[in-house]
Amino acid sequence: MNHSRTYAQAIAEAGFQAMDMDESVFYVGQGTRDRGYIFGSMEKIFERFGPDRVVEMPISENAVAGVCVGAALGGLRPILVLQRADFVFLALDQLINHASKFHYMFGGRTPVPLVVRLIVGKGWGQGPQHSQSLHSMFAHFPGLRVVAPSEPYSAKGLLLNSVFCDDPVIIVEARPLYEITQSIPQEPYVVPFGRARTVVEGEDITIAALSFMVPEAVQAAGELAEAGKSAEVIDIVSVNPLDINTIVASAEKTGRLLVLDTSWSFCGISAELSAQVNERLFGRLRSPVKRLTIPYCPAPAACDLEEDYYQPASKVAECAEDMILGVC
Amino acid sequence: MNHSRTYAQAIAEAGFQAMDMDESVFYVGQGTRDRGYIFGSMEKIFERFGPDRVVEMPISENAVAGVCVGAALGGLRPILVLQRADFVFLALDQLINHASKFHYMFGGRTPVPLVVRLIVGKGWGQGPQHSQSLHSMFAHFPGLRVVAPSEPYSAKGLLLNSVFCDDPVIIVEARPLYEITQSIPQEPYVVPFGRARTVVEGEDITIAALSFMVPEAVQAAGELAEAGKSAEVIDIVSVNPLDINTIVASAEKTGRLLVLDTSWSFCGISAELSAQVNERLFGRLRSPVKRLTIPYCPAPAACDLEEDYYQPASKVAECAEDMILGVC
Amino acid sequence: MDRVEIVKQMIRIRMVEQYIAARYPEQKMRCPTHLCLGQEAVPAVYGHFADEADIFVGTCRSHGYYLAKGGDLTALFAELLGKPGGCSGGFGGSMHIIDLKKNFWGSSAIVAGGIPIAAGAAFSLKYKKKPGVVVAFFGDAAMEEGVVYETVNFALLHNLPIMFVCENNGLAITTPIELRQCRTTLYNRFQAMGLAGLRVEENDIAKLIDVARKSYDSTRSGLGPTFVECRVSRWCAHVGSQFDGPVDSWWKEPVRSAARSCPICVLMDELIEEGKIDFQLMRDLKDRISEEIDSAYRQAERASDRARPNLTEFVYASGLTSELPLGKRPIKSISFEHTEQPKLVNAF
Amino acid sequence: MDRVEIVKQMIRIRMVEQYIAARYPEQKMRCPTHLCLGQEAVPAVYGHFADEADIFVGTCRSHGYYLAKGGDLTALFAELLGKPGGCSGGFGGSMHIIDLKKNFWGSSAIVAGGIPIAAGAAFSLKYKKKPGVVVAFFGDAAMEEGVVYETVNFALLHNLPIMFVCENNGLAITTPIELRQCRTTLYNRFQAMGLAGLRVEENDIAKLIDVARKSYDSTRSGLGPTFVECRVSRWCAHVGSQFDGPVDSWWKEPVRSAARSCPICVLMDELIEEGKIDFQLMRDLKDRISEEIDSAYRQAERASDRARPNLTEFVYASGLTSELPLGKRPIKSISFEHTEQPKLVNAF
Ligand SMILES: Cc1ncc(C[n+]2csc(CCOP(=O)(O)OP(=O)(O)O)c2C)c(N)n1
Ligand SMILES: Cc1ncc(C[n+]2csc(CCOP(=O)(O)OP(=O)(O)O)c2C)c(N)n1
Ligand SMILES: [Mg+2]
Ligand SMILES: [Mg+2]
Repeated sequence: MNHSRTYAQAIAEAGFQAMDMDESVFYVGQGTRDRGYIFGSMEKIFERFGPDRVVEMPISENAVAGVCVGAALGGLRPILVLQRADFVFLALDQLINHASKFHYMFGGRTPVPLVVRLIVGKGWGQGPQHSQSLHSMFAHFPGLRVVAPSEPYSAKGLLLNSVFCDDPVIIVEARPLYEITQSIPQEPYVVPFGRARTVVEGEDITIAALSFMVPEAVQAAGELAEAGKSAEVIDIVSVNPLDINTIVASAEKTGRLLVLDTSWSFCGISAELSAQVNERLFGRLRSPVKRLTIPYCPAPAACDLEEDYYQPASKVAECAEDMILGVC
Repeated sequence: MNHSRTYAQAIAEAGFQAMDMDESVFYVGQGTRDRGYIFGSMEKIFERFGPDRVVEMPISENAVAGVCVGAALGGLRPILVLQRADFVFLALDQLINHASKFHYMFGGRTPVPLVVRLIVGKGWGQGPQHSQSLHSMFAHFPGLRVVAPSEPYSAKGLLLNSVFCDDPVIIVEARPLYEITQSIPQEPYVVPFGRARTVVEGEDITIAALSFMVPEAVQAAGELAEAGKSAEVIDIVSVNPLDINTIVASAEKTGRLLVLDTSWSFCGISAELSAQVNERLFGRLRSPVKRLTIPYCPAPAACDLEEDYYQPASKVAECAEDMILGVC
Repeated sequence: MDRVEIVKQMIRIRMVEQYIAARYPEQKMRCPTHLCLGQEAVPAVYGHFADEADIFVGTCRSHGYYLAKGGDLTALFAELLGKPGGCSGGFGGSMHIIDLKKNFWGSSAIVAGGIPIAAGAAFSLKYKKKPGVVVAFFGDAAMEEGVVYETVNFALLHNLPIMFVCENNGLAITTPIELRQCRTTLYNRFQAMGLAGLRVEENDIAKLIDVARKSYDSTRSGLGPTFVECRVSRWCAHVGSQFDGPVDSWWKEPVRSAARSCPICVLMDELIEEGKIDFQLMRDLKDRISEEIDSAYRQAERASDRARPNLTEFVYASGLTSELPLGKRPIKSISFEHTEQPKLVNAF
Repeated sequence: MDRVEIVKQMIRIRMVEQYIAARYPEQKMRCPTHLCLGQEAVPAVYGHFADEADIFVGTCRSHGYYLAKGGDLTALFAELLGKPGGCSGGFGGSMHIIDLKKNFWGSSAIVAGGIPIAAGAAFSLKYKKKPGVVVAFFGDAAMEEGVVYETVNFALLHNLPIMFVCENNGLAITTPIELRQCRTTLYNRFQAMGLAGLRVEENDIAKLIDVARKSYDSTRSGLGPTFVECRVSRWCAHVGSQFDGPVDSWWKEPVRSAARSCPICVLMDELIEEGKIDFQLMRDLKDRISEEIDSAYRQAERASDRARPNLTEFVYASGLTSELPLGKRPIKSISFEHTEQPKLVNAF
């Protein structure tokens, strides 16, 4: 049975169901008892499962991440949530030097099932220390899975898939998506890693996007349709592993690829996609792969600067049209 | 006047001269009084400048990085050295959330002149937590400069350039390069950021490499020459900013680009280079851009695994030859 | 020391924060804003004893510290409004404010992020043999971040001129300290490192003044770091414009019982009893400050907007080629001869 | 408690480390190797009191902890030799060893990296209401990493079954503690958090035994964390095979004065005086251990090499699609209805 859920509620539902299905699942975060419930994404969870399974964390990101690693070695399945992705820099020693490497460096002796939910801020002057989207950084390091859902269905299914997988998973969520609504199954289900999602089918250009750039891409596709151009929109969803086949197939069909990213392009997933698609479709693209991302600067606070910082659908459409017309 | 210096000695010389020229320069690190002098890279510095200007750090990477940020705000020019790059994860909150953003987020009010020397381990079972080459991760974030010298001349000139620039700079050094010898000027000099270096000229293929892959590339070029193929070897040197023009010009000439990296390819500088070159030389390359890097796994300890992990000159030559012959 | 000046500063901070709260819903100040309503005493007292040479480093809740250090009010409003004339050029917003002229060396939105930076500032003073001390302000939650222990160790090891001041309001956002820390007493946390620490109870303004003065004296005289835990109450929501403390009791209804929890009322009571001030004086003050605030805000609001936003101009401070300070010292000292190969005992 | 068993374990650890030191120059054990020569007492004593259910977590200097917990000697040698039969399949080397069967839960080469992980292990015991306690071993340098303070707070807050054991050898690589820490006394560092802490002086084996036993008792009985600082001396280079302590004095020249600084000699003296052991017994023991070591090493050396190295097989533990544990509990409990929209008070 389906019901209508926001992105936040879908995440809350997944967390609730995961904890309900398996007692080894526990949550840890800051603000777990707050009536805001981490922007709604943990609604009812504390009330239902109580303080033993919903751990309110000290503001000690590094130790808490390490506790999650140790708990995972002990057979538990922790979900660590950080209200802003930026705070995770304090925990990277545990996540990258330890969690991502333990299964490997101990020769496969022990899995580290561990989920980290990172919420990316955007707008209202969140500024440089509260707006970073860190999926590319995590994806550089082997041993982690990295996903960035753009809609309630993926958000729920990926969280469930992450909790019950045996590897450390980074889920990059975006605050501006939290109110997006979609009809999704009430029952628990998984969305596997490594699957991109074709959101709009089209012929003239492939627009690959993730997280909060997916809605912009869809809107751009609409604008392009009005101008008589047909864009295929692909939600990358899974940053690591990347579903390169789906994107290559689409780009092969359309002959053009525009990659949108919520983070910087330099050494980011947009570069990786471009590199792989160019290699696989060498000589078969109609125009160079383009990337449209935030500019190479920290997020500014002032709202006129912010407006320039993020790429709206209109800019996406413009860039795609230029590519189709061959003027760039 | 020139003299012959190892990579380690070149770094020691640059540090010594920087401190001698300007009293606002100070060093901080672990093992600054050890007679190993951080693998020789700080020889004579403590003896000459003493404990006030050569600070032996507690094993507190995060606080010490923050102290460097604060000292930089106070007009000093700190050089922080970590014996293994991997330890820097503990300091990323200060380096990425603070150092890289302060000049920007305070509207240009204050520079943060600060140098971090990171030494990358390789071989003898250094393993997963002592072998990471983190230049691509740092380059993803605006506000930092990132360089990775491969020879004594650049190592000295870049350290001097970094100390006297007003931005935070990450210098990625490689332990296996420390014994490489070269004749370099005795006098202080700077090597500007953003300049790649053509090491070998050639016609059939461009091999772009950095750090300890540069010697492999040069050796590979020799092997290729014996087989009648002519490779151009470019030392990337500066990861951020990237000297894309030099690489594009070379790839345009040869029609082929092979990128070597000491880190993982996924979301790394090799992807960035591929993306940019493909965009700039769309339709003008003779074969797809290829990347040859460490495989997508942490560094293993056992020596047979290690041997497989790193790409030797012979593999580089093989890959380049395949590209030239069009079999890949 | 002049308690009248202190109470005036407290009132000014209170009124600025109330003003922001009142106008925040207009949605012109578009940034996460952390007010210090109820927490005016610590900024005012520490600001009072600060010399120009002394340096403050703040947190995301820094309006009080900024103002108490003499930070420009118009530039603060302009920052909240995102104007190019803001104290951070509009790039930072309320969480990232700075006024270098007044030696307010910025604030970080990362809990405890400013603490080691403050120690670095103190290191620079000591290194350059400059006068002045640094005050690092932070909340109780910062005591949970390991970096504070690392920094205190570093500061003690180097005997740095730094004062650690923790405003313990018992809250991190909405989580009470009991859920976060094994002990809710903070002042003695560094005792085993050799830093005694002192606690000041809420609204014990006399003690706060005494402790602050002694801290400054001690640190200024070269005795190194001090640590003070100040118990306080936050009257506002963690972020945003909601609040519910007796913010106006000091001038509207100073004898109401709620006023007893107001640091301004407490200090005013004392001063009135001693005959140092009277209500009329305070009401006049209120009008003057009101005018100052109004006019500053209007000025900030009227200030020009960015003609054309240039997003990337401040990413880097300098270009690609640095200039060596050759000639700063005699060139001969630069020559450097290695006499022997270093022995690598520590070769891994 | 059986001190004879303890001294035997100390001797075994000593001899394994000496054996490694002797053969390290052959360059077959090709990895950074941190020996615990001189530091055998703490592993042996804590190992002696450990039950199977108890868990050890180590550092880059972990051979002693591993062996004392019952870790497989052949697998340790095989790991140093990079063999697929190594305790970590050859992927980790000396710094990353593990023996889950014996509840040795691994070691990290990041200073203090294992400490929060140990707390997580303790959390899992408490969560699952399992018996056992966790012992987190670390060196004096780990006390400089903020994460240790964060972890102690967390462990106390949750009353976790964990014992923090610091081997203070006064060195980080070659840097003395005086250059790194404001106070060289460590045992009382967490007192203000409510964790008393105890110190054991170097070679006071009786005290070490007493303190270790009491720690286990206290933590096992649900009283939460304990902290012990053990003063020790490291006789070897930080890494590699060089050493210069009186490693052989316990059986070669036990009455030599240097022997007084040897923890094995100290304990042996006591036991001989009490008539619990004699030299002959010890010499026989030495021969037996020697044989054990020789044979383990030979076995490790002869073990097969990797047929074809597969570098990436262990990067991930599971595939791309997870299976939901449906049916573990009645499906009805899974249905979940939102009744109201959450109110976002904390909207930034
Ligand atoms: C490293 C980090 N973790 C979490 C947060 C989210 N956060 C913002 S303010 C805050 C509470 C801070 O409490 P405290 O330090 O006591 O200061 P107060 O807000 O009470 O003034 C938290 C947890 C953050 N900004 N930085
Ligand atoms: C985070 C981190 N910083 C620095 C190092 C380099 N390092 C390796 S061992 C060591 C000294 C550790 O000293 P201690 O913890 O006292 O243990 P000991 O070697 O004395 O047994 C250091 C600094 C590291 N491994 N990890
Ligand atoms: Mg607080
Ligand atoms: Mg030590």
